Amino acid sequence: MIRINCPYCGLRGHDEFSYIGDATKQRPASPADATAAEWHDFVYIRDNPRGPHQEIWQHIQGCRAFVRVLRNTLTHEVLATGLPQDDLLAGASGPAKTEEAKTGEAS
Amino acid sequence: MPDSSTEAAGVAPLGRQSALSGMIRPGDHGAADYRGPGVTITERHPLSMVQIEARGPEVAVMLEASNAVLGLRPPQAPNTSVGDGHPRILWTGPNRWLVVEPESRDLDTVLQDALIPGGAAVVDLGHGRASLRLSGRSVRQILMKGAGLDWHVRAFTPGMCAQTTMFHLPALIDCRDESTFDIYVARGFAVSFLESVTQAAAEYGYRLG
Amino acid sequence: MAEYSAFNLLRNAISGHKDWRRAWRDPEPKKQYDVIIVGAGGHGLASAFYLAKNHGIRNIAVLEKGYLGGGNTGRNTTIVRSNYMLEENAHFYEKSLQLWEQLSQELNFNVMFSQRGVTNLAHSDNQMDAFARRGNTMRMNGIDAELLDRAQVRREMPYLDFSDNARFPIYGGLKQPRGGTARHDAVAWGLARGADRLGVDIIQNCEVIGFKQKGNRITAVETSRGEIGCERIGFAVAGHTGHLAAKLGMKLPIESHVLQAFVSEPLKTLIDTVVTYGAGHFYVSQSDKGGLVFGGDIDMYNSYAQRGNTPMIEHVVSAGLAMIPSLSRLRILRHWGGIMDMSMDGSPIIGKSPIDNLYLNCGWCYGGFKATPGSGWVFAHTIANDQPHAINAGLTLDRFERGRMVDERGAGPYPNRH
Amino acid sequence: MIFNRRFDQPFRLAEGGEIDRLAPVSFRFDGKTYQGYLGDTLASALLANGVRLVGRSFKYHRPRGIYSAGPEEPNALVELRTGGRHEPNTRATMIELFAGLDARSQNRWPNLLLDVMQLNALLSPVFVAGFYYKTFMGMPGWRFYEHFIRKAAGMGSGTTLSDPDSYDKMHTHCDVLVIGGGPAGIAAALAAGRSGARVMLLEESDALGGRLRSERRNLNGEPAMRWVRGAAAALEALDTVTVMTRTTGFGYYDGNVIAAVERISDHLATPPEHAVRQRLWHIRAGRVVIAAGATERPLVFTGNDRPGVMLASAARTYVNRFAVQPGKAAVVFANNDDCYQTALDLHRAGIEVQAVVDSRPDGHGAAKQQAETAGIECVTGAAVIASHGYLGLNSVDIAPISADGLTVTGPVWQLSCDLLAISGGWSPNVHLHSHAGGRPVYDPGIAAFIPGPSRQAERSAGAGAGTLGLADCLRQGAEVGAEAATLLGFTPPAIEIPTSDEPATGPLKALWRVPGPGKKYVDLQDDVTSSDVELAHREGYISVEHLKRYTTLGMGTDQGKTSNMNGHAIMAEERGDSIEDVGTTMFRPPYNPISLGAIAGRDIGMHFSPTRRSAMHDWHAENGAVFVEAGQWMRPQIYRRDGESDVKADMDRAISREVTETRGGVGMVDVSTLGKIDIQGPDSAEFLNRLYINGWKTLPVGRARYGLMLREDGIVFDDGTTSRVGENRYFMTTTTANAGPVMSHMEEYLQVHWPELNVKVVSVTEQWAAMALAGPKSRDVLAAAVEGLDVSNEALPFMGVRETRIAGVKARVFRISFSGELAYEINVPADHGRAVWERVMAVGAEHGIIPYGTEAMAIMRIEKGHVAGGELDGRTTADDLGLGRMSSSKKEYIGRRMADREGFLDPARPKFVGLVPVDGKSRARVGSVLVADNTMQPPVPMLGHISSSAYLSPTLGHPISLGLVEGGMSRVGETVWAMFPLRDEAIEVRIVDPVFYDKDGERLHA
Ligand SMILES: Cc1cc2nc3c(=O)[nH]c(=O)nc-3n(C[C@H](O)[C@H](O)[C@H](O)COP(=O)(O)OP(=O)(O)OC[C@H]3O[C@@H](n4cnc5c(N)ncnc54)[C@H](O)[C@@H]3O)c2cc1C
Ligand SMILES: NC(=O)c1ccc[n+]([C@@H]2O[C@H](COP(=O)([O-])OP(=O)(O)OC[C@H]3O[C@@H](n4cnc5c(N)ncnc54)[C@H](O)[C@@H]3O)[C@@H](O)[C@H]2O)c1
Ligand SMILES: Cc1cc2nc3c(=O)[nH]c(=O)nc-3n(C[C@H](O)[C@H](O)[C@H](O)COP(=O)(O)O)c2cc1C
Ligand SMILES: [Zn+2]
Repeated sequence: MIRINCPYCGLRGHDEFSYIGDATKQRPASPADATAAEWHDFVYIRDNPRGPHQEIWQHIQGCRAFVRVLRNTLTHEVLATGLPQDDLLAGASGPAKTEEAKTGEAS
Repeated sequence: MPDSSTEAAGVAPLGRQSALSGMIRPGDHGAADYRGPGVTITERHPLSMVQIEARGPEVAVMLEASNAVLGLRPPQAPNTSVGDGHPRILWTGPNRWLVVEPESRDLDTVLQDALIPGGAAVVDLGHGRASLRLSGRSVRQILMKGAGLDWHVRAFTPGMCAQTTMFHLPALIDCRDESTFDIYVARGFAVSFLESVTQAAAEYGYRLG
Repeated sequence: MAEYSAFNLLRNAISGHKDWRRAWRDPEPKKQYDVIIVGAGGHGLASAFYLAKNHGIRNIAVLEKGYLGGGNTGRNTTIVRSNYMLEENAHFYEKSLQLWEQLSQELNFNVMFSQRGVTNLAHSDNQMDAFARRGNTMRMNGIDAELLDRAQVRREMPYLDFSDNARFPIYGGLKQPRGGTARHDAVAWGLARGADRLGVDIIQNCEVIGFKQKGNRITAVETSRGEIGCERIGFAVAGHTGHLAAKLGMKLPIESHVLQAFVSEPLKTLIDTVVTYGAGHFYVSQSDKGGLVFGGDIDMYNSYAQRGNTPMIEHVVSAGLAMIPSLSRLRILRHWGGIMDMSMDGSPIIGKSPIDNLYLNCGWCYGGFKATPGSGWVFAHTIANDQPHAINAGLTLDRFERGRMVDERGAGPYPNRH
Repeated sequence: MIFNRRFDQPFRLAEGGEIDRLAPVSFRFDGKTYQGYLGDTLASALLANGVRLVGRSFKYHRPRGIYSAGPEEPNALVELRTGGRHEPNTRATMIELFAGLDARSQNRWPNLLLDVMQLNALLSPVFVAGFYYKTFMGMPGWRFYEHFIRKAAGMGSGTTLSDPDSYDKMHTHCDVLVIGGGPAGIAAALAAGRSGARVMLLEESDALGGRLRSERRNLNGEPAMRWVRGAAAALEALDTVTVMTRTTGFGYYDGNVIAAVERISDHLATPPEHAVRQRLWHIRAGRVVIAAGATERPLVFTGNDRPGVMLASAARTYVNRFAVQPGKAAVVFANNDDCYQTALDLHRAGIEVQAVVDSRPDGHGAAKQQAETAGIECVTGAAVIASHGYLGLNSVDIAPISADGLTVTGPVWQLSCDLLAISGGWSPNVHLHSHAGGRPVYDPGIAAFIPGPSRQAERSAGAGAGTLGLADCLRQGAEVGAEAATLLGFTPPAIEIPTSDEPATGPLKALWRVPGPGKKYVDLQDDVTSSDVELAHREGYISVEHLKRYTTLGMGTDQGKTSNMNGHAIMAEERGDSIEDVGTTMFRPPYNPISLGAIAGRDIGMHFSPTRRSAMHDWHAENGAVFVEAGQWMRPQIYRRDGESDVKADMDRAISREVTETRGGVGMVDVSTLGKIDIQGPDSAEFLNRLYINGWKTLPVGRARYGLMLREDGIVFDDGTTSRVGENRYFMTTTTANAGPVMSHMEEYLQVHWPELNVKVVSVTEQWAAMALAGPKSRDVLAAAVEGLDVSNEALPFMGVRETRIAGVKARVFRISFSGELAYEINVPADHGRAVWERVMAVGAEHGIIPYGTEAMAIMRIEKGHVAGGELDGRTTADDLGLGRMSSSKKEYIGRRMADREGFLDPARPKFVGLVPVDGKSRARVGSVLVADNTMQPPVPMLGHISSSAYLSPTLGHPISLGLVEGGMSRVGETVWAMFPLRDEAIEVRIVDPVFYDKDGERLHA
């Protein structure tokens, strides 16, 4: 079980979440002005990294919040979590967040 | 601890029928030892349940207004609940709460009148969920069978609530005292859920009623 | 090349099997190749084999970071079928199935292709309707298909749950009699041996880690065993395509996801066909060794971990017992995972890339084993002619830009839902 | 009388062991009845009775006996129990004896003694590794040969009967999880447990002790098991410690989650009432101590598979723990000091020890001396190079070997014996460490792989970490247990480590292949010999992973527990590479095989997936409904009347009746399953505008509108009506199938993409019971049901929405229509659903109201040309469905910018049409393919397909269909062929307008 630290609910098994996908994909802010290539990029193209990946999960069986998760796709280790708009790589305080995660279960 | 007999004593308007009507066969079932059944399962019905939700600056206004009208402030900490049951307020999501009480007044309208002016959303969910109360010495074992949170007495204490998946259904679980839990599931799944709970409880013996 | 035969086996039995040659050489990489194929899975090996056999190109290297056949080719549930509905897929997979039917002879290596039939069960009228559409389309395309009703399914597979306790009663099923299974490892080995005999260098423990480019061309690959030059290069690295493409600054409509499979302890023959559940994710067949080989849905999250997780296994096993309750006391022996190259419409991408001499063979999702010979055949054609063959012309990379998705499931641009 | 039992069990020692001599147990093996004792395993009981031949090997059907005393057993696999409890491939060494146990040997025919398939052994020179890849390619084809291969393979047989037992699952959390209850695990649990941490200790067997149960060892000057029992009591006394026996930790997964199976009732004939057979545990641990012990390796020599050849540690287990003599005359053969201890234990148990054969040039002094003192002949620098016997061992050949172990250096002598105890050293059980992502590293000191750096919060201790001495195991166990607690913030007090009387031992000397001709088994279960490994090497299968797959080394039920290390080392020798470089194959869960039943738990049969019921469910059931499942909901498909069955003709009659009576009068259908979403907030209209392709800004309060949603890729996602029920409040409906996905879709856009929008959404699907009242008389019925609401056409026009009361209950009435009739949808809070439904039925009685099901509903919508599931197949665009005109060009909405790609505009795209049979009566089925000409041979160009069909439109009197066809409405009037080759049907159909009924909508506006 991948254990994801919901910013609200604490550490929960990934079976409570539904996986949405790559969190770095920005929907064009001004749809009409975006080019076909930009739309194509948003809808279809993925970085698909091997290693840390920022992704969105919905805590669908819990508080229904969308959670941004920094997870290593090679080890499945969850490095950090936050709100959808947080850039987890920017503030990458991995270990600290993991510490917090340890005590966060169901709290 | 709240007295379930008074909770159940709400006034049902004509025809209000629980999702579990006819499904609860009162009596003792499954294995039992000299200590009696490990868990007692009762339905809590009829209940009023109203969800309240606000955003940004609306939140503070809403908290004040609900305090004024309910005499109870929705708890700030996620996954906690407050109140003796008249009403009880459970955190169910960011800036979202469920207000629950035995049906005795038009709670939806009361809250709409009080909260909508401040921008909050108020939604009646009183018929959308069924609620079971599980109590007894084996209650935590049954939770362990159905759901993956830490149900240890040290870890999940009275006043904590959580939404999780229990027997593959979304469930809201509210710890009322060390060995009493109120569980809410979607109305349509109530029969399936009751079957799962009773199957899981069979090895400890259970009392329905 | 009639080296493997009953006669030779007997002859060797007498001489203590001392005369068997290596199935493939272990060559040092040359400086330069006409074609480099990255990835010695079934697809890469088949591509090299057909390049050499059909197109006369012999100066080929297949580079493999681990041991050949150790990717998805070596870890899949081995189901081979061509029961596709959409034009772009149907003709391609049917070509592949036809190649399967002659592969053992073609390779002089028994890949144990067993046409035991593949049946997809239906559990509602809607599902029967969807299967009818698929089956009719197959038949109009000249592909075998049969629509079974409940009684027919029961006759063929009495061990399924036909009781009142079945949560999803069986309404019928769609069967492709020519479908079946093959011995996955043997496919890789047979192709490796076949390609090797035609002069292809298969270089194992040789990971491609970078590229040398000149203009819009790749001139060489950097590998864990040094730099190797090439005229043309094809990727056949399945779940690792995204990772490799990134080294060229290329991003693709692909996500890597983990798909799990597991095998039971061996049993005497119990299930003599391939059958898939239609109301949960579960399919099963029995290997020649006797193990029941189970598969299900992908784990749903991006992964390169080649191992999965319990929730999906539990779901798959529940579905399995819902379908065949008598398996309850059977024991699971081993479970593992593979990295799937999930494309945005669930269909493969075989063809040219934005780089002039780079060709892509990816997006196989959970279904590329059956494509192995067909994929090699069309990929070889595409590389040799710098032009796709008619039967892979619809499976291009640019189809998303053009709005010509090949979405067999109708699931949309969500790779984990295909 | 109890004492006489001994004579029933000729190999049972008079005293000792952990068996309960006061509890004799009778059991059956291959139809014959035997006696054993409680505390026996099936294996020990069989040995006690002198049964040595218990199975046949996988490929050559060689006679096989009991090889081990634990989960590593490759040979002694039996079929256990009968009927639905039948269970193949069960290890005799792991079955606790119970009264009435019934076991049978397997993989033999007609019986164990006379297995016809042992002829395979004669062909063994042909049946080498991978022989089938080299032949069976010609006529009559692989399917023919496969049949025979499969008959011979496969070990035990399965059953087709259902399992009467039930299974269960549990989730739990702990601070420190200790896996393995041997000395190391016990010490770890004590150390961690005394710190106050929540500790769990898992032990696969029935009691704590590990190897101590099998050895004559003292701790603190007393028999070691006394210390074990004391420790067990101490653990029991700690309320934060849970000890679980008969529980196997079988897999180590992400997030420090360990999966385990507890065998609750397997040691009993049947589970007690209400008890389950097995329970799957998901254990979320803070840290894990792996104290899983080590597995002894056999030695690879000619004939090392005969019944009577046994691991030395197992021989000690049988004499010490079970008080059984595994033979009467023994030879002990090893490359390490184990041989001397074994010889002493056997000797003490009255077994005649003919010789100890130590392959090391000179055995370790102290141990050897002890054995010699006891009068046992000890030979060093020698090896057992062959064994003899037909169905069991009767003698061995011994010869001196060179120091490098490669050649026989002197004359061979023979010793008669019926037991050969062998030891090739110990391999730590690094399985769980590997599951957790660790990579084992080679330790030449013990010639085995030990755990490498940890990837998760785990550390190994004891023999599992390569620490073989007892005192060291205890010390390390305590240390690692304390460390785990400390790392989690607890303060463990020091614990007392008992002193051991274990003598010092000397180093082993690896001996991977004993010289000599003949078949030497590496993997006993799959009959992989050292020559198979050599052949694999010769043919280029030199990676251990190729070796495994080519020879099947390590692929049996034991997963190579006793064979992998030997096989890999032989490959290393062949390759001339180091063992470290050659490496191990991948370790995968489960550590030991586990039942599918345990993995599924209770989620089987009807509980595979929960079901959902509407508030009117019971009414439907009481009134003849035939239910059909739709996205977990149980929905009435039709209502049967008295005397009707569910044969097709009756069903069809019921469907037609429901359509006709609704269109002619009034009917009501339960539509509670439609998704319902409450939308509130000042930006709600803006939000809807972005979600739907059509405009929402002008919808007044009290009105509903039909909306269509696309996915971001421009393909149709869902449709439904949304009503404005307040200034800033809307009520959306979705299709049943998409209720969940649409809700998540909306939440995603609000939380991720457009957090600036002030909109709150919540699913109210379950809050409202919903019923659609349809038919020309529906207004009359509604008027009679509602309290104080003007339902006239003027007051409540089409698409009007009103609040009212019915039967005293708050209700919402929507004038919307799916059937094409004058129709209303009534929503009431779900607990009132049934009462309101009954009230409407009651007041409708005088108008002839009937309930109708999903079939009639579907036919009416087809008659009306509404799109539904068949058309919304995830590939169609709004244009394809003839709904493109709904799209508003004045705004942006999800999917708009992707819907103008070239492929979307292709005129060849099939488009939505109606279809009728040219002959006026043939039924074109759903799933028919549309083609221009019914005579063409495949591949036939296809124009489209039939997506929905009413086999009979009761209203029109003939079959009608909806479909998509190239050219769409531009071809109205043309005919095409609906082909259904699966049933050999070809029907000529005419393309028509998809709205078959009331094109101008007069009825619904009436
Ligand atoms: C559990 C499971 C079940 C499946 N079931 C089925 C099924 O029943 N039917 C079916 O048709 N399909 C099935 N599939 C899918 C099928 O296995 C794959 O689509 C197919 O095998 C892909 O073959 P391939 O040759 O493209 O890839 P692989 O066999 O994965 O080969 C790719 C090779 O590339 C190598 N590689 C990667 N990166 C590099 C690099 N940088 N340098 C050098 N080498 C590199 C890898 O090591 C690997 O050997 C299943 C897959 C899995 C995992
Ligand atoms: N003489 C030698 O060379 C030699 C070699 C090996 C071991 N030993 C002796 O063996 C003992 C080793 O002690 P130890 O505690 O490390 O190991 P152990 O073998 O005594 O105990 C390990 C226990 O773990 C259990 N186990 C293993 N895997 C499990 C799993 N996945 N789930 C649940 N239970 C599991 C086993 O049933 C066993 O009871 C010492 O007494 C040591 O001296 C001696
Ligand atoms: C069709 C098929 C059948 C298999 N049968 C067995 C089997 O009988 N025994 C076994 O140990 N493993 C079996 N495996 C699993 C392999 O041992 C191995 O786990 C799988 O190929 C993945 O490789 P890995 O575990 O080395 O990563 C089988 C795999 C496949 C694909
Ligand atoms: Zn949450």
